[in-house]
Order: sequence, then C-alpha cells, then structure tokens
Amino acid sequence: MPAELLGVFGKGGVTKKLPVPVLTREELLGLHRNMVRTRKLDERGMKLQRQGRIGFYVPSLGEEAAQIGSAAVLQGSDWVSPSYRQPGVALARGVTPVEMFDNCFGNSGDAAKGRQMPVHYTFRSRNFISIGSPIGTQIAHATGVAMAMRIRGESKLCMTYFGDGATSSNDFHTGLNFAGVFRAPCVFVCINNQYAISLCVTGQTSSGTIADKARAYGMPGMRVDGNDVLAVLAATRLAADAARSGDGPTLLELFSFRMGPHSSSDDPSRYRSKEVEAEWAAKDPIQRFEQWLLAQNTFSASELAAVHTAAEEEMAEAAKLSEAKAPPSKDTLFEDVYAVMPASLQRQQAALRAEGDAHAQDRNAAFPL
Amino acid sequence: MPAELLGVFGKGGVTKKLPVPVLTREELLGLHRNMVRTRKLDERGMKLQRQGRIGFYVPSLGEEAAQIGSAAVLQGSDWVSPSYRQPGVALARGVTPVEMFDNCFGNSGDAAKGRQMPVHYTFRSRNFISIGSPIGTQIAHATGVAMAMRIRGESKLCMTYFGDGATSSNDFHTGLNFAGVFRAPCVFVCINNQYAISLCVTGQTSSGTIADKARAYGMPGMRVDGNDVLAVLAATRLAADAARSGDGPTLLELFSFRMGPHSSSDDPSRYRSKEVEAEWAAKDPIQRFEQWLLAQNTFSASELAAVHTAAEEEMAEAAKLSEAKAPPSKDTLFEDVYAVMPASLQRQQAALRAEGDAHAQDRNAAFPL
Amino acid sequence: MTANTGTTVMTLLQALNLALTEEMERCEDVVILGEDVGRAGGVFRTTDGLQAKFGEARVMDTPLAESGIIGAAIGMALYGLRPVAEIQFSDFIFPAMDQIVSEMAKFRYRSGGEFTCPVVVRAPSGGGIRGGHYHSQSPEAYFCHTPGLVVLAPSTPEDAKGLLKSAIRGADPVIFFEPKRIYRTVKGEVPNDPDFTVPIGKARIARAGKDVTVIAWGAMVHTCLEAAEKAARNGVDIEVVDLRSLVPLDEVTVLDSVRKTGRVVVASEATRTCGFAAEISALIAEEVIEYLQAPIVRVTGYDTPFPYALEHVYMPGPDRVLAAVHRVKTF
Amino acid sequence: MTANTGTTVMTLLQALNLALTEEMERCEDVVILGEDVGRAGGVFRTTDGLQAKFGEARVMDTPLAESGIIGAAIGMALYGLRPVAEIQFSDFIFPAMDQIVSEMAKFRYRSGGEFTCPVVVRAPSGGGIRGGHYHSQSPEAYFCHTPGLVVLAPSTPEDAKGLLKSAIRGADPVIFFEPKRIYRTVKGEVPNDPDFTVPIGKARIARAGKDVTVIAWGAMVHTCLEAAEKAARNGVDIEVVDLRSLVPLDEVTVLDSVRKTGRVVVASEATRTCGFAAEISALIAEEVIEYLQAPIVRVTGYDTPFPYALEHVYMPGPDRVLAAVHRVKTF
Ligand SMILES: Cc1ncc(C[n+]2csc(CCOP(=O)(O)OP(=O)(O)O)c2C)c(N)n1
Ligand SMILES: Cc1ncc(C[n+]2csc(CCOP(=O)(O)OP(=O)(O)O)c2C)c(N)n1
Ligand SMILES: [Mg+2]
Ligand SMILES: [Mg+2]
Repeated sequence: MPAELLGVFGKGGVTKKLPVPVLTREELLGLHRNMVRTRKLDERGMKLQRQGRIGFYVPSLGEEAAQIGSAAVLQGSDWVSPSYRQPGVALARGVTPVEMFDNCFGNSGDAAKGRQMPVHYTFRSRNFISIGSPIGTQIAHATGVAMAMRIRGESKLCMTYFGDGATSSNDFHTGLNFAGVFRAPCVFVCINNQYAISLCVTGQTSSGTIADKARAYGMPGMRVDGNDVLAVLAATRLAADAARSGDGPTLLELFSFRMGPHSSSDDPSRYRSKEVEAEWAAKDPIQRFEQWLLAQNTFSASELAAVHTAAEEEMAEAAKLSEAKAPPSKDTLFEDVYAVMPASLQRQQAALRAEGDAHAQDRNAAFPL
Repeated sequence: MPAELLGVFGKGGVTKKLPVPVLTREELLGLHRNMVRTRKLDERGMKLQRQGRIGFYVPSLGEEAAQIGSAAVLQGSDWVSPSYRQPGVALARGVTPVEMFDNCFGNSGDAAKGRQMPVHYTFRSRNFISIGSPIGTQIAHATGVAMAMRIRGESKLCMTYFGDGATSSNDFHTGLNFAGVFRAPCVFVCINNQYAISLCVTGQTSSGTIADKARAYGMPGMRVDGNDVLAVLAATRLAADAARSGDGPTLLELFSFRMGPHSSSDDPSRYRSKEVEAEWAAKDPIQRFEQWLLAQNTFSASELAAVHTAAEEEMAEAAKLSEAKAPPSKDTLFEDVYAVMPASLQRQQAALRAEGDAHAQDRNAAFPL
Repeated sequence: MTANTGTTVMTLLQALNLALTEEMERCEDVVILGEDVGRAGGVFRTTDGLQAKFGEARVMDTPLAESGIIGAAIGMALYGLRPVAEIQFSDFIFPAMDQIVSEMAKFRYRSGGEFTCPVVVRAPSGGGIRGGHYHSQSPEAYFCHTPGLVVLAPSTPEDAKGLLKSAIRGADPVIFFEPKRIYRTVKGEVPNDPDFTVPIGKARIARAGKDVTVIAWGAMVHTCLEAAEKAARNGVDIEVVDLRSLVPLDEVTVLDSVRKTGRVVVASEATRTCGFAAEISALIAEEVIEYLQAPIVRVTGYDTPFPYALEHVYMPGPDRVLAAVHRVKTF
Repeated sequence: MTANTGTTVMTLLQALNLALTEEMERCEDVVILGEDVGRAGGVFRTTDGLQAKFGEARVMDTPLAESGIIGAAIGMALYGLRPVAEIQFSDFIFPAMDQIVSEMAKFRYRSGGEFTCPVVVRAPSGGGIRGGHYHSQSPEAYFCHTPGLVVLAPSTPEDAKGLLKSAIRGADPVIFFEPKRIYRTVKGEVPNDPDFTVPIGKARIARAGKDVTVIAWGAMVHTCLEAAEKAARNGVDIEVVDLRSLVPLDEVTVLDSVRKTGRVVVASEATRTCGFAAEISALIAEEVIEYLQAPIVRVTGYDTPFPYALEHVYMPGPDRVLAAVHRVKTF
C-alpha cells in the first residue's frame, strides 16, 4: 500500500518498518560524512550570500538524508537528472565543493561558464545533468535518458529528483506516463519537503500522498521517512534493483521538511509558523542518524564531531578558492549557443568587442527571489 | 474500488451491477431516440464527406450510450466542455442537426462563421463550449468553469468529455489536480474508446484503468460499461449529485469502443484487426439498449424501428437545409479577433476588399487527415 | 490616497497593487490566481494584502502549473469571471503556451464571438536583477505574433495602474508584461481616481525631440531616456516613443515621429532575431521608407540565452543606444 | 534508387521517408518517436514502413503528449542517441513549448557545452489542406526568436532529403518544418547518394532575376515561382530566394540579391505581426537600406487565426505576391 510510511529508525509516524540495510562501518560513516558535508556546504553558501559575496543561494537544509541515502545506491555509470536542491547528491557523486562554488560565484572556473544563477550546476563527467530553473522539466529528461539506456540494452538507471511542487507540473505527468509505458529504468525521487515556496503540499494536491500518484502510471510507489537515511537507502535500493533488472520505474516519495527558507530571497515567516519549524527541527535527519549511530556503540561522539569540523573547514577553504577566480571572459557570451558560431553571432560578438565596458554594474547585487 | 467495471445490463465483463435507474417510459424512449439520432447524424455526416460535400467528419459511432447516458443528467444551467467526438451530447442539449451541419458546411449559418473545420461546434445558448482541436485543453477549462461556479456559490456543474488519449495530456493532469484542490463541481468524463487514432490504450498508459488515475487527484474514480446507457446514466448521476452538493469532482471512465474510423481521413485497418471490430460490433450500444427495452415488454420493435426512420429523415432534411446556405462573407475573416477591430486589421481588411477573388479554390476539397 | 482627485507618488509595484485592489473592490468578478499570490502576497509582493482583504475564494494560491493557471483562468473567464492570472516570472509562461496560443487567443474567433475569455495574464519580465537564464527574459514577441492577444508593457507607475485597469475592464485576453527591474526604483505620480484608466493602443511620447526617434517599451524606456539626456548634452535631440501597447500598436504615433525625424533606433531587451523590434523596423520600412535618411538600427539583447555573470554586458545600456543614435545621426 | 550515383524523381514525402531510412541504416543511434509514427506509419505516412524495418525499440509510438515527446527526446539526446521526434501537426507543438524553449534550446549554453541535445523535431506545417485553425499554422517565428535552435523549412524534395539528413547528423537541436500541402504534389530529382546532404545555413536562388527580389521559404516558394512566371510574361524579372534555413540565416545571399535589385518583397504564410518576414525586412532595413528604391513589402497571412471556409482568401497566392511586386516596381 503506497500510503504507508516506511522507516528504519521507526519514529516520525512510520507505519511499516524496513529491515536495517546491511552496511559496513565505512559505508555508514560515508553516509554520515556526506550528510554533514551537505549541511556545511549549504551553511557556507547561505553565508556567502548573506555577506553579499554571491548573489543567490538555495539551501537543502533538512533534506540531507533524502539526498545522501538515495544517491548512495547509484553506480558511477548511472545518471542523475536533478533539481536545484540536491547539492548533496552532487557531493555524493564526487563533485568537489570548489566546482560548486565556482558556479555560485559565476567565475571562469564554472563548468557553466558563469552563465547561470548560483546552484545551477552541470557535471558532465559525473553524469549529473545540467540544472535549469523551470520546475519539473528534468523529470521528462530522466525518462528519456532511461529509455535510451533501455534501447541500448544497458543495465543502468537514471535517478531524477524533484519536489512536491513539481508533481503538479506537466512534465511530472508525461515523464512518469512515458516511463510507465516504455518501462524505462528510472527512479523518480520526489523529495516532499512539504512546501513549494509558500504553498504547503496540502494545497498542491488532494492526493492522499505523493506515492499514491504512482498508480496512475502503472508503477509502484513508496512513501518513505525522508529524514531516516537508512530507510531512504533501503527503499531506493529496491527501486534501483527493479530498474536495473528490467522491472521498470518506481516513484519514491521521501517525506521530509524544508528546514530553511526556499532560497536566500525567501522569508518563510510569511507562510508558516514557528511551531511547525520547531517540530521538524526535532526531526533533524543528521541528529537522528547520529543518535542511531551512537546507539550502535561502534561510533564515538568525538569521531562524529570531527566530521563536522573537517567539513566546515573544507567548505570555507573551497569558498576561498572559488572567490579568488576571475570572472568569465566576454567572449564566452557568444559561445555554445550553437556548435559552430553562426555569422550573425560573430557579428554581434565583433560589435561588442568594439564597445567599451562602460556600463559595468556591481556583479554581486542580490537576486530578489 | 476503481478497477471494477460497473454495469446495469450485466454483460461485457461487468464486475459490479448497478441498480437500474428509475426512469419513466418517456425518459427511456428519450434516451433511445437520442442515441439513434446520434447514430443517424454521424452516418449522414460521413456520407456527406464521402460524397465530397463536406471536407471532413468525425463520427462517434459506438459511443452513443456514453454520450446520451451521461448528458441525460445535465440540467439546462450546467455547462459542457466537450471534445470533437460528442455530437450526441449536443443533440441531448437541444442543438438541432441543422446547426451542426451548418458548421460542417462552414456556411453563413454556422455559429462559428465557417472559421473552423467540421465538427468544431459552438453553442453558447446551450452552455456548450466552443470546441478546439488540441487534445485535452478543454479539461482545464472545465475546471475553471466549475471553480467559477463554486466561487459564485452556485449549485451547478461542468461536465467535460475527453478520450483515452487525452489522459496523457498536460491539461488532464492540471485540470484534475486543480479540480481536486479547489473541489470544483466538475464531472470528468473519459470516453475510453480504446484508441487515440492508431494507438491502443494499452500503449497510452500503463495504469490499470483510466479510473485509477482519479486517486492521484484525491477524487473518486468510476469505471463504467460505456456501452450500457443505463449504467452510464446511473454512474454519472452519482458524480453529478456529488458535484452539486459540494463534494467535489469525479472521474468517470466510460469503457467503450470506437466502432468507426478516427475520422473521415483515417483507415483503421492499418492498426487493428477485423476480429476486434467484430467482437465490439456485437456490443453495439444501441442494439444492447433495444434488447433491454424489448425485454421490458413495454416497448415494441416497430415503435423502435420508427425512431430509426424518423431520425434518418431528420438528418437528411437537415443536411439539405444546410447545404443550401451561402458561404460566409469575406469580411468575417477579420471580425472577432478582438472585441474591436484594431487599425492594423482594418487596413488588412481594406486591402483584401481592394483585391479580386482571383485565386479561389474548390471549397470542398477533402482534408487529408 | 483615497481622494478621487489629485495624484499620489508611488512605485510601479504599489501602482499595480492599487490597480488590483481598486478593480477587486469595483467588481466581484475580478479574481486573482497564481503561485504564491495569496498567503505570501506574491514573490515580488505585487498582490500583498489582497487575500487578507478579499478572501481565499477570490485570491487563489494555485498548484505549481502555469498551464493549469491559464487553463483554469480561461474557464473562469468563459463563465463570466474576470481572472487576473500571475505567472511568477515571464520565463515560466511557456508551460502555458498551448493554453495561451491555441485557446485563449482563439476563443472569440473560433466561436464566432460566442465565447470570449478576457483573462489578464500578469508576467514580470526583463533582466537586470541578476536572475540568469530563467528570471530575466523578455518574451513579448511570442505573444505579439499570436493574433487575438493584447500585449501591454508599461514603463511608469501611472501607466502600470491605468493599463492594468483597462486590461481588467476590457473584453480581450491580455498579456501584461511588468518591468520587474524597476518595480521599486521608478516612482511617479499616479492619479487617485479609481476610474482613471489608460487607453490600450496608444503610445506615449516619453520625451519629445526632433533629431532621432528612439522607440522602446517597458524598462528599456528609462534606458533610452537616460541616453537621450546624454545625447542632449551633445546637441542631439532624441524623441523617445514609449509604445506601452505592443498589440494593438499605435502605428500613427510611431510613423508620425519617424516622418518628423527621418532617423530611427528601436531598442529592446529581448533577443534580436524576430523580436518585436523587428516588427517595428518592418512596419517603418514598409510604410514610410521615403522619409528615412538612415538605416533603421535595432539595439537589442544578443541572440543568446540570457546570461548571469555577464548580464551587465548583455543588456543594452544607454551607451549602446547612443552608439546606435550616433550611427543613424551620422549616416 | 539504390545506386549511389544519379538521381531519382520522387515526392517530397518520399524524399523525407528516404532520408529517415538512410539515416537509421547509417547509425543505430537514430530513433524515431511520436504519435502514430510506428504501426500506422504517421498520419501523413512519412514514417511508413520504418517500424517494420527497424523495430519497435527504434520507432516508438508515444502517448499523446508533445511535451513528453520532446522531453523524452531531449533525455535521449543528452544520453547520446539521435532522436527524430514528430509533432503530428506544427499547430500541436505548443504543449512542448517549455521543453523546446527552456530546455532544448538552452542546454548547450547553460552547461558550458557539457550537455547537448541534437534532437530533430519534424513538424508538418502551413495551410492549403483545409485544416482550419489547428491544422494549418506556420509557427516558425516562435522558434526563430529562440536562440539555440536551428530552424529549417525546405521547399523541394532534394532539399527536404538533404536538409533532414544534415539535421540528423548535426550537433544542434533543429525544428524542421515540412511544407505539408506540397508533400505529394511537388516532385523532383533527388540524389541517390546516401551521403548527399544539403548544408544548413545556405539559401538557394530558386529563380534568378534582376528586377525584384522575392524572399520566401517552404511551400510559399512555389507560390512565388508561379508569380515570377506570370511577371516574366509582363516583362518583370523576379529573383526568388528560397531561404531553406531560417536560423542560421544566409544573410549574404539575401543582402546580395537586394543590392542587385534594390526592390524587395518578403512572402510568408504566417500571420504578419512579428513573423519571420519582419526579421528579413528589419535586417535589410538595417544593412542595405541605401540600395533600396522602394518600401520593403511583406505579403503574409492576415493577423487572424487561420480560417476554414475562407482559407483560399486567407492564404497569400501568386496574385497577392504580384500586387506587392507591382507596388515595389512602380514606387
Ligand atoms: C515552471 C516554473 N514555475 C514557477 C517557478 C518558480 N518556482 C521556483 S521554485 C518553486 C517551488 C518549487 O517547489 P517544489 O517542487 O516543492 O521544490 P522545492 O523548492 O520545495 O525543492 C517555484 C514555484 C519555476 N521555477 N518554474
Ligand atoms: C495536442 C494534440 N496533439 C495531437 C493531435 C492529433 N490528434 C487528433 S485526435 C488524436 C487522438 C485522440 O485520441 P483520444 O483522446 O483517445 O480521443 P478520440 O479521438 O479517441 O475520441 C490525435 C493524436 C491533436 N489534435 N492535439
Ligand atoms: Mg517542495
Ligand atoms: Mg480514444
């Protein structure tokens, strides 16, 4: 039954307990480390924005378990079709914080050549698809990637991430419908953080749960405690195994809470209460995982604390490196529109070169949203 | 359980029998008469096309029960947001065959002023919304109409019709999702005739049934034997009562079969077998209803046969009247783009008036699709 | 601010909020729908306070689907309401493109005038807020190329209020582009009269001049005015025509100005190829070419997606307008 | 038809089918998807026989959702396939507008060249088949205004084959408009060589002439050629430029012709305001106005939705082209 909430830790309204996934000590520490790194990356990102050093940031605060638990089942040759709120998935794929901050600073080191807003990453070598802002579009791309894998007869999968708001989009509907029809090896991960900017998920859809929507596309749906990293991992593994073995797609709903603002431009106090924030602060996915780890008696508190310190330093150092890089050159403005620059763009580029840089503005003015 | 097939006649794979709706003899005859009129209208329309008198036609052959049974629960003040395959619903709303053929001939009597292809009707005085060709768009309009009814606090409903193919459209998804969220008094009638041009519904979606999709939007779904006019009527009445009493929308799947071609341009032999056609010919909704009526022993075979003859004559007469009408005037080309004709269109109109009619073509060339 | 006479100085954003408030007060059929427009008052705060004042039935926070927003708004309008739909950024109007192009624009025509859908679609547009690819575009040309739609693009608080009110009261579907980068920076006198409206289809001479005609709309008008001030110091007298209404277009004002100056620059933030600036050029080249003493020069965004780090390079500033003016002046 | 040299006479439709067949034979990554393209071979029969030949995995009948067709095609292309997506009628491209404008067109740029999506979108377009509002439109301008897209519009069987093959082999996303009304009526010699391609970005002088330049694309080229024959009988020598490729545009050929004749007509079926004809006018008015001896006249569809009963009145025929030629010739 999709409506069940699956968990390992067994708190937070879980109605069905999943078996604890079998993981090595190293693997458990790896999950913990990446969750903490995600948290620290986001904190650094928000700080850079508050200090006016970058123009915009989108934190994933509170969604670390959902990201790291799901990404843990990915193999190197799998693909990811993400939204803007999965920095943790990028970290789990081996992306360095410097690569990410290069994007946030829009500097010459940025793989996207400074062309997009902060947090719109692209990491080709990690099969991490370029992120756009429009909500939901990446879902249909994931279906296409997975259809291509199937056409080629490969045993890979594409994992796509999106929010509760995105379930209302056109591309959620067509992406899942096509995947169902073509049995595409796709794992659809909805991180239900309960808000689409100001709209609570109860105003987003009258569906009982997001997982319920799977049925409309003839695929299984699972609703998982998204703040329980082991439950996320266990459930995603089931979905991934199904995809790889030709059993088609799955819709996962990772039920969580967006602990921070929607973005650096957002003020959640306009639309939600301190009470609900406090309630969910108590369910912080990192704390819950640390409590569980400590309860296993094979991990020490100081060992875990050291992870926090190291991650903090890693992010501070990365930000410093990125900030030092030069902005992209003006010529990059005209490149990559087409494979070969057409005559019209060559002319536009020549005209710009002839111009002065008379009307330069402050690069780091804040984005108002 | 949405997956059940509901019926009154109790054939055709029905898994749950509905009680026979309580109807007067007159009402039963009315249903029969409108089903036969729909059949005869379509036969005449196809004939006119085959004879090259009109350019295109879309028959609803086999879907008479679905149309007439559902439309029977509508009240005059309710609205209909139709697709191109509901001529029977128009007839049930009191539209005359002449009004419809005027559209098919694209003549000066056509309410749409000859601007649209055949079967793209508009009947404002019957709250029957203008039909467009894009698949699915009318579903979202229906939601909007119903939302407006609710905003105004009225106890009316909007009934919208669409095919199995349309369930894949963007507007099916947003139309039903908005209706679920805003509890719009809308009845979503999917006439599942099992084909979207050449694509069988099994290739359209992996959902077990269309009715199953209701759950994704938090509304009830019912799957009904669409060739059983009394079952259609009974189920639609439930949905209509729910809408009128503030209980929100319902998705009805009327399971039927498109007995004819997709349109006058289509050749079904390219994609389906004679066997499947024969199987469904045996389930002809008019024959099934007549068998039931005769079994009640209050209707005679000659009484029913007379209905056929009268309808045949009615349609032949109507076609003759419509064919005699003049084409629309050239000035209509520029009217109704805006409420008031802007200067640019006035100029374009003046330029045309100055021109000759040198390159007139045959008005009745056939549309190739 | 409540007197029916006189004016009040306010921002463009305040003028829009006031227009919405007045129209909702005037007529019960006016309703608002969109993402985050209710409880949060809009991400730009354009609809701030409206849900509190008029209730959830009339100010609706919708699910995240522009096609649904416009599709539902069309249905409401067919039924008789006067929906004002917000598209959070004009960049996000494309999921609704089918409903706009295939349905909203064509309903009146295809139904022989039986069904009309006077929906007003408000869409903050344009660059200058460091929004990158998807929070900066100026997509007006797509809609100008779609018969049946009215396309408006005000540049002042007064016009913003007056045109939005005309749009809501009018009988046609309207795409109303709001120049978001000057939401708060441009202030101006706005008539208090709740029946003050600005007629659709009339351009405005934002600055009279005799040497060169510069044609613009939306936020770009201010860039051109800035250029005009600079040019004046060099003895070049620029006439700035603020179109305000792209469709229907005030051809008379445009062509009269060109006949007077014989030299034209068309300035627009949008990408160059097939932008609305091309339409203005084409119109002039067809109707009054004999008055021209120089090429018709377009100053536009480049034919690339809208960039982030190099936004200040991408967007046409006063200097680029002046370079074009120089070219047509010295041809 | 299998020899690698010489030509075969065939219809435009056959040329397209042949191009698809050859490219699918050449490269396993080429796949086809769309509504009714498989089992039924396409509603126009353009993909006839391909599913039988290449299997269901490579010729896919999709659910009824253009946004899904393009969205999935993008994903396939990102991954390395070469999808050719069919939009059954170009009028139905609008549900996919967001995927095309926001995603397909921008992927290369926004990823710094890391991700590309060379999807070919085939879309039968234009009027003349009595298809009314929704089976007749010519929406090329929407895509020409979208940087990142290549926009093609062939008018002959040879170009149809050669350009479609170039599109499939190329590295950019392409919107490929097929002139459906001449699918079967226009026949021509088509090279047999399976490596014959027509370069993207080169116009074609469909008829050389010295008095007036008439610029067109797609089915309209034939209307203009017809007009040119009539004009020749009256001693007016028209040069017809068939653009073939709208983006990138062969500006050199266009401008050279205008420099030569000094008189221009731009002819297009699409609605007038902001159509691609406006872009051509604007380009000419900006680059070579000094050569012009007359206004640049556009001959276009009217600014109305596409009608049914009056289609023959709506569509620009040879006479309307000739009237424009007369105007520029006698100015
Ligand atoms: C098509 C589209 N419409 C509107 C927006 C503006 N917008 C940005 S994020 C967002 C909410 C997204 O909510 P959800 O899908 O739940 O993801 P979350 O931000 O919670 O991770 C909105 C409306 C957008 N980016 N794209
Ligand atoms: C958006 C769109 N895409 C494609 C088409 C072409 N087309 C016309 S009818 C049709 C099939 C519709 O099938 P279904 O919804 O089941 O309705 P039915 O015709 O069976 O009543 C298609 C693909 C269209 N009209 N609109
Ligand atoms: Mg969310
Ligand atoms: Mg069907």
